[in-house]
Amino acid sequence: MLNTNAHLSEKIFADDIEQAPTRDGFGNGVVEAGKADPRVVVLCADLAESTRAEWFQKEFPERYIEIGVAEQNMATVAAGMAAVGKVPFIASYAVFSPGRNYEQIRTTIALNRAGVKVCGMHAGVSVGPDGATHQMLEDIGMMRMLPGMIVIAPCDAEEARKAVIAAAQTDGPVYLRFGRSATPVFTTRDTPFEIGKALKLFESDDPQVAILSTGSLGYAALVAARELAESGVGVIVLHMPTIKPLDTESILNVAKRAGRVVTVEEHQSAGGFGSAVAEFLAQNHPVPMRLLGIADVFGQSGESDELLTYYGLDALHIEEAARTLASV
Amino acid sequence: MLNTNAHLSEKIFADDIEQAPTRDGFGNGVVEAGKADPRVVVLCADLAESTRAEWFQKEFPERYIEIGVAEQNMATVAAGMAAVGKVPFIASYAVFSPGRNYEQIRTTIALNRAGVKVCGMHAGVSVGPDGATHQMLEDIGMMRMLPGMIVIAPCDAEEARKAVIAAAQTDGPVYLRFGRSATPVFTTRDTPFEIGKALKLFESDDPQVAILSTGSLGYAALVAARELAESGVGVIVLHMPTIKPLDTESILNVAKRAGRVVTVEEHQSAGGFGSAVAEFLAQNHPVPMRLLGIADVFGQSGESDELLTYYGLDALHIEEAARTLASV
Amino acid sequence: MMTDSEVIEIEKKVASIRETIIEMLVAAGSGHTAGPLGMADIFAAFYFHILNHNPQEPCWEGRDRLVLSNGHICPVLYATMAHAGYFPIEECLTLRKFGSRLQGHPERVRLPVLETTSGPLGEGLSQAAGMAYAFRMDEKMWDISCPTSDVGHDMSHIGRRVYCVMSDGEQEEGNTWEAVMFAGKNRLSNLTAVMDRNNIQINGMTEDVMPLEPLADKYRAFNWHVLEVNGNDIPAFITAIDEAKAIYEKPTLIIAHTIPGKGVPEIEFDYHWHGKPPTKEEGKRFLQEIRTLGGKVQHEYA
Amino acid sequence: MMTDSEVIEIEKKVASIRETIIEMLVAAGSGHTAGPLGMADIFAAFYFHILNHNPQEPCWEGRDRLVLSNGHICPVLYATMAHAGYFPIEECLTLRKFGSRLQGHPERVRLPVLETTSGPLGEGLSQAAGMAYAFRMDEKMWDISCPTSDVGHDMSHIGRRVYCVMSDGEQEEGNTWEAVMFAGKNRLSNLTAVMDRNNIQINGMTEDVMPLEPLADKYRAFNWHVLEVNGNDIPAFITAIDEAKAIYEKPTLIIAHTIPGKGVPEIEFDYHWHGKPPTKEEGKRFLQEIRTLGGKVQHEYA
Ligand SMILES: Cc1ncc(C[n+]2csc(CCOP(=O)(O)OP(=O)(O)O)c2C)c(N)n1
Ligand SMILES: Cc1ncc(C[n+]2csc(CCOP(=O)(O)OP(=O)(O)O)c2C)c(N)n1
Ligand SMILES: [Mg+2]
Ligand SMILES: [Mg+2]
Repeated sequence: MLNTNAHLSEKIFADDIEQAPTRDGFGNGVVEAGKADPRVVVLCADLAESTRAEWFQKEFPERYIEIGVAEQNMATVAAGMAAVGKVPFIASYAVFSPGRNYEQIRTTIALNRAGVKVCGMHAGVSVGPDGATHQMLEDIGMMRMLPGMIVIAPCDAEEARKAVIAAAQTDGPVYLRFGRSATPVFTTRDTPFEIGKALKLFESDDPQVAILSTGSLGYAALVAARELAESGVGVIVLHMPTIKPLDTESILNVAKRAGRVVTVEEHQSAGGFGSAVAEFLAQNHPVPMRLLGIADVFGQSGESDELLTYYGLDALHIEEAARTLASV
Repeated sequence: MLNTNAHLSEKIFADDIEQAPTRDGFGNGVVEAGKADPRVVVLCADLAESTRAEWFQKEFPERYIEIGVAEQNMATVAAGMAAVGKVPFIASYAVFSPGRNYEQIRTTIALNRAGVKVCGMHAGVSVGPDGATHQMLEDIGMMRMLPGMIVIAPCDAEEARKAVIAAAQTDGPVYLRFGRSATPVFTTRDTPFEIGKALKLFESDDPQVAILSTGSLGYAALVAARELAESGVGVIVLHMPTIKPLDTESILNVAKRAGRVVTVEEHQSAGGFGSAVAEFLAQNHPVPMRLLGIADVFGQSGESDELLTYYGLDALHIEEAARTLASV
Repeated sequence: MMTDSEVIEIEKKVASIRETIIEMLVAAGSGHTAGPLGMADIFAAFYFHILNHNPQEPCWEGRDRLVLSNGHICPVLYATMAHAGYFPIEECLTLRKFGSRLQGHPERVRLPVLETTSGPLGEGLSQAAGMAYAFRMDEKMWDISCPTSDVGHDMSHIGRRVYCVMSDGEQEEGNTWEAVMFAGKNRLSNLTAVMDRNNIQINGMTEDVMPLEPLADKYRAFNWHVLEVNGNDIPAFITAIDEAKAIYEKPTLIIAHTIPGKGVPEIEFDYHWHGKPPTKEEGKRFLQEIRTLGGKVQHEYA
Repeated sequence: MMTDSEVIEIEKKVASIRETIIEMLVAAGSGHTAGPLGMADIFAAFYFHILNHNPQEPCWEGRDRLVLSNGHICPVLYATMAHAGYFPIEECLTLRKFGSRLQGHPERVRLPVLETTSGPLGEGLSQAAGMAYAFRMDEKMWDISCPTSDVGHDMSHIGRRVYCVMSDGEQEEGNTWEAVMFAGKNRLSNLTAVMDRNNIQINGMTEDVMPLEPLADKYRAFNWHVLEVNGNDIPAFITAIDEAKAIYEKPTLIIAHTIPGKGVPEIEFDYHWHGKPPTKEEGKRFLQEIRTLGGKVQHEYA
């Protein structure tokens, strides 16, 4: 009951499915965007290799701007460049951008409607050993509160590539969220991607619960769905790369069909994606929900998988949460 | 059907009810806290008069620390002072603190569990003529996403005073939100205040809708409730000065009794107080809701009242929203 | 060099701009008085002499850019742009009112003839540096006739300069120093920053609140060229701007010593006038003071 | 002045600390190598000579404070503190592992013997300045025997000093300059900052990525006293610290020129080692290199 129109990877549940971090998708996407549009420039705050800004730098050294460790300056220099016709992508870790330059993004990018694309890398606990100081868990919430900001958390490196290209073609400000650790590349070139559109990945005939996911946990959601379906629990998986503008039509549709909604994100469950879904459903079609995310604690050092399990964000926990909710 | 245990002002609905901005409550409260505890210090980023930090400075010049226009430094100097035993209050406009120093608050105060009290003034559109750049609408969302952060938005100057004193007596980090414009002082010395506790202000015998409010819109909620009750719509007004930790028991109670919930706040309705309520109810007792707040736009210049009306946050709009929801 | 009559023309504008500032602040009932009055000479010099711009074609890509970083002094920006023909002078009286394009702090989306949005301090120099950097990229591209450039090859765009007006108070913001370092590194000689060194900020005199001196040494240590000038002396200021244009290898900072509240002797130098408007009565008196002085100056030169 | 044997003692510690750093990084499989190795001499000097502290009573209020601003070099902090007796040396091998108190970047809540939490750059100097400011307030209070003080009047608390270790890369953060200005204004002479001037950051050499020079001029222009020293020369560093204590009117910056990767010749000066750990094989080789050098030094002095 995988949605065939989603054109997912043929290896979708194989052990040797390709693995890549979504930041690689940024690297590839921004090089493509740079080829297509000479206005594209990349600014980076002393993290060229790990953000993959380096890939752009190698192709277009003249259009790569080194900012040093100065995220406030990065955002505002980019706002100035946008004002005179450039299409700037700014790259750092999400904890520093938008963490360290929030008000600059608010005033000189969002309110100012400067077409800067803010690229927050190393989001979530899957950063791993660097620990809590480097694991951003509030960026979706911060960015979606800003009027006019588009917010995207791609599910894999391929979708990340497409999202970057789409962002380059969009006039206004965009926030893009990427992860550090390799995750399964389960979408393909043919998988549809459009800003603001959700994508149904999985659908049982008689769904009792819908799992809505954003970011790279989409894969875990799928694995959970397969198990659920096999054990007789009907399920829908709706993948929502765009958190803002929210595809409310699709949400309403699956909420009506399944009657129960689980949201999944690598973010505080306060204020983030699940929160956006809850805000919408509470006002339009209240249903029982379960918001899976980080439950009001900071992250910590550890391996990516170990942490996702510890914080209850692996396929098993998703499955369990959905099963419990479905049985209410 | 005003809750007599709330000991509200006797002039509650009189034209000559005392008016004062909640920032005055900060000024008075922090002086009292300073008298009670010599560890209390106040840091201010070049806004002494308008934040009322000046009132403390006059009483305790040696315990007032002038930071200049440097909000990042303000937060981190305070973190350092807290580490060696001080109880620092930091005062600026909310758009700059926590807007300009978010990541400093995250790392050196929240994660570091430094007992700094972050005081964000001039929150909301009621700032008035200064316009969008100075009207913070995202601070509740930002602060409530931080683990361990207590978040309080008092309803009037008197409650603000109590909240500041309570914050001084609390070990961990606290965010306090204050407004610029004068609003009715409708609580009294006798009105109970406890961090983490909601206060029922109004209750009909047979409530069809509950209005949950935070901050100084609590008064407008009360005015709306009186109208609703007079026209036969049963209503509860639950005032929630503490947004985090959320008084979920009280919310559950009124949601069960009234079956419908309207939230009211001078903040983006995304990510803020209403969002927190929606997250909780969706997972515990889904009911139809209406989230009143700023609907994904920036503020603008104008008079405080004019703006509250324009953005749909006056008593009339609240009444209308509650009436509509009650009739669903 | 400017001729005497050119100077007189600009000084006449200055007097009118100061009058408009008072009128708009009285009408608004809130807003900033000291900074705008102190900077009227410099804004007039920019919009009536220095800038390569065209109020009739405000979006002309070849124009110089003036970025106002300390957005709270926008009354002087609005008044000067109105007098320069960007919008009707009467519109100035809508300052800070509901629905006005003249927001309490300048917003480019609402008033598109502005170059940016400001108010939160310390963010203008970075934006100006970004513009200057982008201009230099484009000029290099044109040099090598980059075939993929879709910016066009309009030679009239060559030599665009970027000016950033900022305050002394905002030197306390970290973002400012990040920008200073970036511009210094990149030797953005097409960028000139003008600092309103009026020695006041909200809580008092800068040297009491947060000492900034030695300011010139700071910028020099960040690899800038630094000039100091009387910011209320139009010819001297224009000479400094010309010197800045001649500096090849570095961005230039002009520390413009101004008198806050300039033109209204009773409030000059008083930091309490940072952020309050004149009452109606004060407004009348202030206008009188401005006109008398203005009259004197015109008399002298006439 | 230190005696030769005192210096030898510290240098022995340095060698052990470097070994522990390599061991912990190999065990962790991720982390930072260059900075920690380069700063081993300075950390040993602090914990075995300079600081007034007591590992047996880590919360003693009278201790000096050492704030590590560039948290990513925490392996040297952990290794040194372990060797000084704050926790078992074996615990170092838990670095960056799930459940460890030794987080990838230092967290005071998890390891309470630390003075703060860091990792995000540019935030340490402000915190150190806040501590120094608070200490000065308290000492003034004791002077006048403030009756309301509940801090107590323990005279052993008088004269506490605050040290901040920071990197050169974080001089690019605006927050740093806000702190520099604040400390300069307040003449925090009880604050000494030590900058790891190793000339590298992540994207390359600092002077290529974002030139910092003239660094001493910058701090002087912000009203600091500045000293420069070879940061891998323990007696010279300690002399500089002593000089800083003697400066009455200003905070002091010690620019400590260090060799990133110091002790392992094959990686010295190479910025690629900023943020990666040695493999197992490299680890063995590095330990060998460190021991040989260590052996040589011990031999010379013995
Ligand atoms: C980031 C930020 N913090 C605080 C403020 C509030 N503020 C507005 S003007 C000002 C004083 C700054 O001094 P200066 O710009 O020199 O003022 P002026 O000379 O015009 O009186 C302050 C603190 C602000 N606008 N932005
Ligand atoms: C605010 C912030 N931005 C970015 C980073 C990522 N980062 C970690 S270390 C580092 C390099 C800084 O140079 P330096 O501290 O001199 O490094 P070292 O000499 O130890 O190699 C950067 C950019 C960070 N930790 N904090
Ligand atoms: Mg000033
Ligand atoms: Mg370095």
